[in-house]
Amino acid sequence: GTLDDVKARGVVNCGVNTGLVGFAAPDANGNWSGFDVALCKAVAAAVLGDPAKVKYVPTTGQTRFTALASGEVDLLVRNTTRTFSRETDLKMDFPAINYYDGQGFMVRKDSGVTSAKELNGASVCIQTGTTTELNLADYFKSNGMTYQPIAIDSNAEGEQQFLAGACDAYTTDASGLAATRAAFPSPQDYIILPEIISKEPLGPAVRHGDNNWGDIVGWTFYALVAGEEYGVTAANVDELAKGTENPEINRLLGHEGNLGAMMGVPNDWAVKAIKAGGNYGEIFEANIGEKTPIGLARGLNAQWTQGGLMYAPPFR
Amino acid sequence: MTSAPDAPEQGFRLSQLIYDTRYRSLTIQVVVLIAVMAAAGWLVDNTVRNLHALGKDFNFGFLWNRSGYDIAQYLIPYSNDSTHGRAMLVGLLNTVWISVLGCAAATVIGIFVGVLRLSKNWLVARLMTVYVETFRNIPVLLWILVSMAVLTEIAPGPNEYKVNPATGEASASMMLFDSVAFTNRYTAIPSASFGRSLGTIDTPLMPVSVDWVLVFAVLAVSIWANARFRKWADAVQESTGARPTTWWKSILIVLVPVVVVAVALGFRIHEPVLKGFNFVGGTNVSNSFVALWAGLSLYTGAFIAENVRAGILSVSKGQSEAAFALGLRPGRTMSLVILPQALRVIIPPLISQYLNLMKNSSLAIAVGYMDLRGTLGGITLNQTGRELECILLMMLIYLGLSLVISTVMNAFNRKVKLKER
Amino acid sequence: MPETATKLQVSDEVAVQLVDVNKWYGQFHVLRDINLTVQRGERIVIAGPSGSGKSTMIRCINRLEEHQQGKIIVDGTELTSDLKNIDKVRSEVGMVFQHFNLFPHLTILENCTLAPIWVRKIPKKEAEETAMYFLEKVKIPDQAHKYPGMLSGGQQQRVAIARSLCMRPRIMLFDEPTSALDPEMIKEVLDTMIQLAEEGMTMLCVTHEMGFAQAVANRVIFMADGQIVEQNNPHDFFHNPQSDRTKQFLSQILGH
Amino acid sequence: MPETATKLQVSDEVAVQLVDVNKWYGQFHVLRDINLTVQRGERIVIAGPSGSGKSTMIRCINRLEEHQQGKIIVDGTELTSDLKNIDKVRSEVGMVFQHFNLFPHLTILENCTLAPIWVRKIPKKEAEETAMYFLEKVKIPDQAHKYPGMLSGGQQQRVAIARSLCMRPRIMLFDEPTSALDPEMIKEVLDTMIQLAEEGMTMLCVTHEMGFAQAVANRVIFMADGQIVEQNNPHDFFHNPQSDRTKQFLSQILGH
Amino acid sequence: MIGKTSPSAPYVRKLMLDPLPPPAKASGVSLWLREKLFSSWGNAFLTVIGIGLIWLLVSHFAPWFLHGVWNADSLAACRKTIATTWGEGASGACWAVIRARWNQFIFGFYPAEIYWRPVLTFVLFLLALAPVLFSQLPRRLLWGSLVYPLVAIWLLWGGSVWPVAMIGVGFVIGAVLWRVLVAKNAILAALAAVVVPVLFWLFLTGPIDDLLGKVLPVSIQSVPSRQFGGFLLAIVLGAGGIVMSLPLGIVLALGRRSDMFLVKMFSIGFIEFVRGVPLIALLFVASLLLNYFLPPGTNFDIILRVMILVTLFSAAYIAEVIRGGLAALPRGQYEAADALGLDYWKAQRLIVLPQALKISIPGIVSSFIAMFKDTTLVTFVGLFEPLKSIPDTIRADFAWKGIYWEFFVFVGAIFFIINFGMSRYSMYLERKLKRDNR
Ligand SMILES: Nc1ncnc2c1ncn2[C@@H]1O[C@H](COP(=O)(O)OP(=O)(O)OP(=O)(O)O)[C@@H](O)[C@H]1O
Ligand SMILES: Nc1ncnc2c1ncn2[C@@H]1O[C@H](COP(=O)(O)OP(=O)(O)OP(=O)(O)O)[C@@H](O)[C@H]1O
Ligand SMILES: [Mg+2]
Ligand SMILES: [Mg+2]
Repeated sequence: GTLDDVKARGVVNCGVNTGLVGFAAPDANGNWSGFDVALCKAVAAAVLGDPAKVKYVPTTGQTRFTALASGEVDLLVRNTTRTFSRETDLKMDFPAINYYDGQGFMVRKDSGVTSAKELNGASVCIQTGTTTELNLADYFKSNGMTYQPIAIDSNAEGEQQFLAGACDAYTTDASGLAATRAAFPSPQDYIILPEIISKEPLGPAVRHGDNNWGDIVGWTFYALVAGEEYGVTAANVDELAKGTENPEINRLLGHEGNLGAMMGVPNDWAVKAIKAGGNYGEIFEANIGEKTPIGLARGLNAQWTQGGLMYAPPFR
Repeated sequence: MTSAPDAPEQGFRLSQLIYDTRYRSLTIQVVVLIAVMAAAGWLVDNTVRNLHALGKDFNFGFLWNRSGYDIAQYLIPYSNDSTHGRAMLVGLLNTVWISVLGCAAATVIGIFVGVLRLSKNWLVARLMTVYVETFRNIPVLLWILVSMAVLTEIAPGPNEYKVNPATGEASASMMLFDSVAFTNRYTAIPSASFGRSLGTIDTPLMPVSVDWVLVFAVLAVSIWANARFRKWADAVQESTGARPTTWWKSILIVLVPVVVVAVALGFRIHEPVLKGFNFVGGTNVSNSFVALWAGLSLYTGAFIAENVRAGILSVSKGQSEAAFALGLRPGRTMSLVILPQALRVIIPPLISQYLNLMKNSSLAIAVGYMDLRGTLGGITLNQTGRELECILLMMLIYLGLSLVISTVMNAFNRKVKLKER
Repeated sequence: MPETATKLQVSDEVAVQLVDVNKWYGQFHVLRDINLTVQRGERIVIAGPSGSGKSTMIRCINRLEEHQQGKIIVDGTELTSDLKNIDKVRSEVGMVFQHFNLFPHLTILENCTLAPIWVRKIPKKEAEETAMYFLEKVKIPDQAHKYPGMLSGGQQQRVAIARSLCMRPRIMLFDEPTSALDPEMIKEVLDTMIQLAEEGMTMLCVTHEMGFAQAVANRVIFMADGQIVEQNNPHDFFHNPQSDRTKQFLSQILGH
Repeated sequence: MPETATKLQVSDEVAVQLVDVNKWYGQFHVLRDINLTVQRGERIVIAGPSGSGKSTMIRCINRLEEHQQGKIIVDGTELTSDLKNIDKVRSEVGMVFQHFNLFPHLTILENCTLAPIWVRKIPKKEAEETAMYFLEKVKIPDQAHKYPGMLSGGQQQRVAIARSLCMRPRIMLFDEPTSALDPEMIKEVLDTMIQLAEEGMTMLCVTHEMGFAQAVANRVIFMADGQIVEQNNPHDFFHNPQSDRTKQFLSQILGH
Repeated sequence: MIGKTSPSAPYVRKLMLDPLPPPAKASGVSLWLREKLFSSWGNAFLTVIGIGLIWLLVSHFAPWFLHGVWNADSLAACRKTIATTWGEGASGACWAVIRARWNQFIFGFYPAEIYWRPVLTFVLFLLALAPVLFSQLPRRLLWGSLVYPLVAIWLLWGGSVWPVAMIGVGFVIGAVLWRVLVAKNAILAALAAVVVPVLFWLFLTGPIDDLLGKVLPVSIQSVPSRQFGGFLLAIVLGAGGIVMSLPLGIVLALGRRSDMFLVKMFSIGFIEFVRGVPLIALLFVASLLLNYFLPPGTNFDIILRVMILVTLFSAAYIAEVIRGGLAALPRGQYEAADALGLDYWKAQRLIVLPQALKISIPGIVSSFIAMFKDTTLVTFVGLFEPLKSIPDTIRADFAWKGIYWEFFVFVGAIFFIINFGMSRYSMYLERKLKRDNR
C-alpha cells in the first residue's frame, strides 16, 4: 500500500497547485506554504514524524488526476472538488473535505454589475479542466443567458487577463476569487458577486482502493479539526499530550489507547500533525483567514459548534 | 551460355545464418523484428496491467457522450450539449484553420522579408535582418505570449469605445472606417449576411448556407473563366507578339459576377457596434486566436524569409545579368528567370516550416485557443479521465495532418521540379 | 543581319563612342579617361592583364555597370540613368559572358525565344523560327529541346551566342567567351565568332586568344591599370608593340 | 614481399581464376561468360571502351560487386556469400581506385596502418614500421604526418598504393589508377607500379596507359560489351590485333 | 585624343595616369546615402518607412527602458520611484524584479548554498565540449568528454557517487565484452555488449550500490529534480536531450540507410512518427502516459520522464541531420574500407562516422538551438522553466503581482544571446567545413 511506499521512501509526495496564493505557492527560495500545503505537512508529520518530509509536486488543472492515478503523488491537495464521477469513474477517493466552497464571480466595480444574473453576453475568464467550466455552462443555460468563455491555463494567467479587462467576469471558487482579489493592486475596485452557483467541496484526494492510506489522510485532517474543537493548538499540544481530563483528547493525542497503531502510524501522530502547523483554525487563520491579505471569513468552514460544517467524527 | 556448376551444395549449416551474406541480413532482421515485437508487447502488457490495476478500460465510447463544456471559437455548430467527439472535431477544425491562416501569413511575411533583406536599401535590409534574427532565436512561446499580452494589456477595453457623455468623445476609436475594433478581449470585424437569403441546408456536420455556396460557386466559375481569358491572352501573344492588357479585364471577370450575385442575394455587411458589454453585429475574433496567429506567423515567417533569401541567392548573379543584357526589365527578370529557379530551392524547406507551424499551433494552450490539443487533449481528457485514449487519438490525428501536408507539398514540389528536366 | 551576310568593310558610322569615361569602385579608380570610338562593322579585340578593367569597360557599354564621369554613346543614344535609353541600348547590344549564363530551367529554344517574345514582342512562332535559324548557324539545331545542363560547355557557349543574336543586335560584346572552356571546345566557339565577324557584325571582344585576334580583328586595344595603353592593327600590335607594358604582356601571353 | 624483391617470373600457381562468370545489373548483362586464369606473378592489363565492364570485372574479384553465375576462385578460395571467404579473399587482394579514396580525416600514416591494426591485428608500432617501409618505397616517407588533402593527386595515389601494400596482399587490382591525374603526375604513379611489377606482384590493371602495358604486362586483355574479346602479349596485341573491335579501339586510343 | 582623329589610328599612351580619388558625388557619405538609402523613389520611400518604424519603436520603448528601476522590493515601490523621479504617469521598467529573483531565474529552486555545483557542471560542460568542437586539441581529451555526462549527473543531482559510477561500470563492461568477443563474432558481441550491461544495471547495481555505500560512503547533498528550474532546467533538458539522443540518432540514421527492409522501415517509422507529432503531445505522453507503459510500480520523476521523451524527440531530428552527413560521404570511402577488409561496424566506426559526424556538427548545433527553445514547453507539464512558469510563480507573490514585460524582455534577451551566439558559431563551422573539404 501507499503507506509502506511512503515509509520506505521517507517522504510524502504531495500534489499541489502550481501557484495559488494562500493555498499553495512557493516563495523565492522554493519553500511552499499555504492552506493546502499545511495539510500535506500534517500528513507527513503524522506518518513520518517530520512535516518537512514532503515533496511538493506542482500540478496543473489538467495533469493533477493523472499524477495521482499514476502514483506520481501519494495525495492530491489541490483545491479539488469532490464529485460523483471523480470518485467512481476517475477512481479516486476524497477522504475528507477541507474547505467548503462554491463557485462565484468577480467583476470590476465600475462595470455596475451587482448580480450574476446581469452577466448576459459577458466574456468570462475560466480555467480549463475544472468543474467550474461545467457549472458555468449549466448556470448560464438554466438562466437563459449566453456568455463567451475565455479559456485560461493557470490562475496567474486568469489574473492577467481579468486585470487587463480581457474578460468582464472571472469565475472560480469563491476562495480562489478572494485570494486573487487580495493580490490585486487595488482590491477595492473589484467585487465578488453574491451568487454562489455551485457546491464545491474541496478536499484531499487519494487513489481508489487504498483504504488504509485514505484513512490516514482523512483522520489526520479530522485530528486537526478536532484539535480546534478541543482547543488543542500547536502551542499547547505537547503539554496536553502528557494527559488531560478529557478522554477524547487523550485518545486523540495518543495518551490513551493506540489509535495510531490501528492505522499503522506512530501513536503520537496527531500530536505531530497539530504541531506541524496548528489545528484547523490556526491553519485557516494563518493562511487565508481574515487577518491575511486574502481575508476569508470562516463561513461554512467554521466548526459545527459555530454554525459551520466542520465536524470531526469521534475518535474512539 | 555455358552455365557453371553452382556452388557445391553442402546443405544448410546453422553458422550460415551468421556468416553467409545471403542469410545474415535475414537473421538480423528477424532479431530486430523479435526485439521490436517484444518491446511493443512489453509496453502493451504493462499498459494492460496498469489499466487493470486502476480499474480502467480502453474504450472510445466517451466520444459519444455529452461534453458539457463550452468552446469559445467554433467553425461548426457546437454547444455544451454536443458530444466529446464533436468537441474534438471543433478542435481539429480550429487547428486546421489556424494552421492554414498561419501558413498563409507566414508565407507572405517570409517572401516579403526575404526579398527586402536583399534590398539595396541598407536600412531596410538591416531592419529585416534584425527581425529575422530576433524571431528565430527566441522561443515561439514567448512570441505568442507577447502577442497575447500586447492585445490584452495595450488594446483598449470595449467600454473605452463608449462615448463618454462628459466629453462627448470615446477614449478609443475604431479603425478602417469604423469597421474594425481592437479590444483587449477580441478584435471586432464586420460580418456579412444576405437579405434575400436562400436558406441553409442542414448536414450532419454543419448547416451549409446556400447563399455562400452560390457565391463561391460563381467565384470559382469566374476564376476558371479568367484562366481561360489568360490562356487566350497567351495565344494572342504567341501569334501577334503583343500581349493584350489583361489586368483590369481579369479583375472585372472575377469580380463582376460575384458582385452581381451578392447584390441579388441582398448582401449586407454588418459593422460591429458596441452594445452593453460587448461589440455585436460583426464577428468577434477572439484575441487568443489573433495572438496565436500573429505569434506563429511572425515566428515562422522569419524562418521562411531565410529560405526565400537562400533560394534567391542560390540563383547566380550571372543569371540576372544575362537577363538584363537581353533587355529584360527587373520585374520580368524576377518572374521569368530568378523565381522559377529559386522556387526549387525554396520549396523543400518550406514544407518543413509548414509542418512546424502546424505542430507549433498546439501552443494554443498558452493563450486558451481551443485547438485539437485544447479540446480532445485538454478538457475532454480532463473531464473524462481517458488519458490513454485521448492522447493516442490526438497523436494519430496530428500524424495524419503532417502526412497530408507533406504529401500535398511534395506533389507540388515535384510539379515545380518537373519543369526543369 | 543574316540576309545581308556579306563581308562588310568598316563604315564611317560610329557604333560606340566612349568619351573621357571614368569609373570608381569605392575608392578604386577602375577606368581612367577612357576614349574609344568604334565604327560600325569594326571588330575590336581588347587585351590586357587581369584586373586592368577590360570587363568593366565593356560592361559599361550596355550599362551592366554605371560609369561616373564621361559619356558613353551607343548607336547615337547616350547612356544616362534614363531607363528608356538603357532599354534602347540593351536591345541594340548583345553580350556573351565567360560563364554562358544560360537559363537552366528553360530549354535551349526557350532560352533563345524568351527575350524576343517578352522584350521585342515578337509572336512566339516567329521567335522560334528565328531561334532555329541562329541555332542552325551555331550548328546545334538538334539540341533545341534539351536543357542547358545536358550540353557541353562549347555547345552552351554557342547557344549563348545564338541567344544574343536572336535579339538582332547591331553590336556584340564578348567577355572572355572561351576562357571557361576545355581546349577541344574553344575552337568550335571561335569558329562561330569568326563566322559572325565575317558577316560584318560590330564586335568588341575581350579575349586572350591571340590567333583569333590576328585572324579577325581590325584593331587590338591593350589595357592596363584602367587605361588604354596602346592600340594598333593586329599585325603591328603583335609584331611591333610600342609600349613596355605591352611588350611585357605579350611576352607572357605568347611565351605561355 | 619486400624481402624477396627480385624479378620473378610467372609461376605455375594459379592466383585468380574466373570460370564462366556472369553478372547482371537489373536487366543489363554486364559480364558475359568471363573466363580468365591469372598465374601467380602475372601482370595483366585490361583495356576496352568505356562501359565494357572492366571495372565491374575486377571489382567482382574482391567482391565489391557480387557475381550471379559462375565461379571466382582467388588464391584457392572460392568467393561465395560466406563472409569468412570474403574476408580471406579481401585480405589477399589489394585494390587501388581511380579516385584514390584515401580517408581524409586520417594522416597518411594512419591511412596506412588502419587496416593492418584493425583487420590483421598487428601491433601499432610494427604496423607503423611497415607503413613507413612502403611509404619510402613509393617515395613519400616525409609526408607521413600530413593529411591527404595536403598532397597532390599523384602523391595521394602513391599513398593509396602503399596503403594497399601494407596489408601485404598477394594480388593487386588497379582500376584506372592514373585517369584522374594531371599529366605531370601520371609518370610518378606509373613508376611506382612498374617497380611493383618488377618485384613480382600479381597485378590486374585496368588502364589506358598503353606505354605501361607494353613495358610491364605479360598479357593484355581487351573487353567489349561485357566479354573478353581478345587477349595476347602486349607486343602482338598492339602491333597485330586480330579482332575488328580491338583494331577500332586501338586506332582511337593511339590516334588520340 | 584618339576619338578626335581617326579612331583606328595606332595609339600609344606616353604618360600613365595616376589613380584619382572619386569625385565628391561618387564617394563618401553622400554617395553612401544616395546609393544605400535613396537610390530611387521606391527606395527613398522604404527608407522613410524604415525610419518611421524605428522611431515608433524607440519612442515607445526607450523611455520605458530608460526609466527602469533596479532597486526596489516590490512593484509598488518601483512605481513610486518612477513617479517621483520621472513625474506622475511616466512609464518605466521595474528591473528590480529580475534582480530580486535572479537566482530563481537561473537555478529555479536549487538549494542556494550549493549553487556552485550547477555552475561547476556548466564550466565542465564547456571544457568537455572543447575537444569535440575543436579538432586542434589532443584527441585524448575526448575521454574526458565521454566521462563528463556521469560527472554532470552526479554533480547536479548529488547523492551517493556509487549509482552513477555503476552506470559507468555498465558501459565499461559492455565495451570490454565487445572488445573481447568481437573477434569471434560481431553479432554475438553486439548482443552481449547490450544485454549484459542492461542485466547488470537491472539486477546487480542495486545491491552493489548499497554495499559500497556502506563500505565507502562517498556522497554529496542530493537534490530532487523538482527543485531544478529556470535556465538550469532549460539547459539540462536541452543539452541532456541532445547528448543522450546522439547515440540513438546515429543508430536510427544508420538504420534508415540500411539495405535491410525491416530495419529501414522501423527506423523510418520511428523518425517520421516523432517528427509528425508536436512536442507538446510527447510531453503529455511523458507526464500522463509513460507511467502506463512502464511496469506497475515504477515511478520515475517527471524530469526524467520528460528527458526520456525529449531524447526520443531530438533523436529523430538528429538522425535526419546525421543522415545528411552520411549521404555527403562519397561512395569511394565505403568501397575503400571494404577493399581493405574492414567489416561493417569497423568501417562505420573508423571511416564513416568520424567524417559524417564532423559534417553534421552545424546541423547538430541547430538542433540544439531548436531543442533549447522548445524546452520552454515543459511549462505545460508543470515544470519550472524560465519563460512562463517562473514568472507565474513570481507573480504569485504579492510584491510582484502584475508585472509582465520585464520578464519577456529579460528571458527573451537571454535566449537570444545564447541562441544567436550558437547560430553564428554553426554558420562559422559550416563555412569552415566548406573550406576544409576543398
Ligand atoms: N563589383 C566590384 N566592386 C569592387 N571592385 C571590383 C568590382 N568588380 C571588379 N572590381 C575590381 O576592378 C578591377 C577591374 O576588374 P575587371 O573585371 O574589369 O578586370 P579584367 O580586366 O576584366 O580582369 P580579368 O582578366 O581578370 O577578367 C579589378 O581590380 C577588380 O578587382
Ligand atoms: N551499380 C550499377 N547499376 C547499374 N548499372 C551499372 C552499375 N555500375 C555500372 N553499371 C553499368 O555497367 C556497365 C559496365 O560498367 P563498368 O564500370 O564496369 O565499365 P568500365 O568498362 O569500367 O567503363 P569505364 O572505362 O567508363 O570505367 C556500364 O554500362 C555501366 O553503366
Ligand atoms: Mg574580366
Ligand atoms: Mg571503370
